[in-house]
Amino acid sequence: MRDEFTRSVEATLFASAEPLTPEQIAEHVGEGDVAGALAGLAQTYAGRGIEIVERGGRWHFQTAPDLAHLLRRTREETRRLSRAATETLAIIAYHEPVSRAEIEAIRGVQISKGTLDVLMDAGWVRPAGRREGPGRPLLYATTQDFLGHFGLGSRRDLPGIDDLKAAGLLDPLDESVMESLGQLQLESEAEED
Amino acid sequence: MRDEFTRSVEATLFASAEPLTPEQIAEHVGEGDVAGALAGLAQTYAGRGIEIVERGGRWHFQTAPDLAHLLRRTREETRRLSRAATETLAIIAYHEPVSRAEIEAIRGVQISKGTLDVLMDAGWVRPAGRREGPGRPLLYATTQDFLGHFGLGSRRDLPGIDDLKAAGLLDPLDESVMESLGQLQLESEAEED
Amino acid sequence: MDFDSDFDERPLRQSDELTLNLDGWEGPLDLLLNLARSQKVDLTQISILALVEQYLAYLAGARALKLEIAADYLVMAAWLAYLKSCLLLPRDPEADPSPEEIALRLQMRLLRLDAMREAGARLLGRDRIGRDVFLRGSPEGLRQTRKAHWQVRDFDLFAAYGAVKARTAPAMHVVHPRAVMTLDEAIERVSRMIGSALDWTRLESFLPASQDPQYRRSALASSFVAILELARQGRVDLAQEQPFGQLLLRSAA
Repeated sequence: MRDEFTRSVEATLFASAEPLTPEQIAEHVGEGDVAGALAGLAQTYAGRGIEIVERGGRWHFQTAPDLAHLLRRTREETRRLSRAATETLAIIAYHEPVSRAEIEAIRGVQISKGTLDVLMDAGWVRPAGRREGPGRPLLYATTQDFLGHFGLGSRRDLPGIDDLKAAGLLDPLDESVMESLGQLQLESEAEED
Repeated sequence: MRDEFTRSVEATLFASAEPLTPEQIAEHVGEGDVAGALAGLAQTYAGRGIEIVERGGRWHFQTAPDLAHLLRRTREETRRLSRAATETLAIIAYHEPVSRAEIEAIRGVQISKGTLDVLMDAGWVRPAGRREGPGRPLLYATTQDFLGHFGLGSRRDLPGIDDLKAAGLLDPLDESVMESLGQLQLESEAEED
Repeated sequence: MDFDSDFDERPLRQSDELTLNLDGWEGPLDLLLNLARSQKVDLTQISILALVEQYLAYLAGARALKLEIAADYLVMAAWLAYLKSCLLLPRDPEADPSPEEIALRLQMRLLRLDAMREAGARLLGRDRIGRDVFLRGSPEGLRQTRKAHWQVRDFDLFAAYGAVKARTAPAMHVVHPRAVMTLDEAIERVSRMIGSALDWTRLESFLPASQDPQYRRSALASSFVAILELARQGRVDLAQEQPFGQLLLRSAA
């Protein structure tokens, strides 16, 4: 492999942006046994992380196909679900199958496209057919993974409204205080105008 | 060289469009002696048409320098750096971090606006903070790309840097030198305005 | 130190006066350095006096040709002429820095600039990527996809549902019936009872007996307003001995 001609063929092929025919290689490296050099290189590289291959008369370097998985690396990062997504997930869980319009009606706020995407990306929500009726809206439901993630045997294990109330989770106190505060502010702002 | 880990390091480095640090390589190939694999690969490739080199802590494959004549595609050379830009680049590289006033004191002339821009546009020079002191002057230093482009393993590989250091030619500029000559000139320039 | 690089040295053509031109120099220091190099010796060995002579002669030549000479060249010329006189005159022991020291500094400056010039040339002459060495023509590239691992606790889920329900539950306002004594009732009751009371009587004695504190408060409030109304009509007299004291009333005479 210290042979000068083979070195030249190797460097030329490496630097080329496109696969090269032996004739094109010869234009760079001059007279010589290009085919022989290529065959020699193919042998040198066999079994390594890089290989030299021929496709339709053109030669190029590539990384060994069995190592392709190294080149695409996925990095997992833990991210907390946003409030909007959490609410949407809860609504789907309690009301499934449910359309987007229904989710919005229950939430009282519109949901963005991304919210459902996130839930489907997380594997907790799936499309569940269409409802027969005007507009045939797409329906959403939860998945097995959803039950698994929350340690639920089935949807019947979701705490009921009474359980939520008993746990104080339906207590509208905070909300109403927030609202009345907000209202006050709005009013005072209106007065200032 | 059939060792799987070395193959993986080889493939990762080969596939990368950018020079990689051993840490970046490890993110792809997993736990292992990346440095050892790189050293082994560097040895394997020594004397071949392509080589594996380290520049400023980052590794990459490149063609062997002695084959440049085969690969230089066109006669027209990449845009030549002006004399002012070349000197400025050298001053920054050998003195970094260095302020604009210091560069001007060494060259004996003011730097035109474009000179530093050209060097920063090429990706060889970057602003490197400010010097605490009167006027808090902005400082300049070279980049990783600078080392890569000029084939320097580190700043220690700058040609003749040890001799220059020993001769005191890289010492911080003597205040009085700045004053005795620089001041005179700066004053005359100020008068011109 | 090797200063004999192949740096593209600007040829000096002092002999050829027609080409004498100051445009080519990047300032006085550049001109000085090139004059110094024309002394054909190691820069550490140059004669500063000779260099000063060269510089002044060069400028004189330019002036003879009536070329425009930039101010900084003239400032340098004045400074060099001063340096020259200091170097030639008998030494003034008081001078600080001494002329020799100033000359040494000038020499250091020339060395410095020359060193950086040579370094620049050597840098450009290195094996440069894209000119002398080449990177892989078509690297596959490394890709990094980020996969989010979504986290939410079951409590957050249930709390979120509770919040939705609480937020959107229809608001219902229920007013519970309360035991009250109306003003009319109070007026009727007080005027009926006052008829027989000619002595000052406390307001409290007109209130009905009740265990319901809410009703008692209502009766007290209504009765108070009732006696004010009756007093206005001149049907009762009111008395209070001190602020917050007992309210007393009797039938008006």
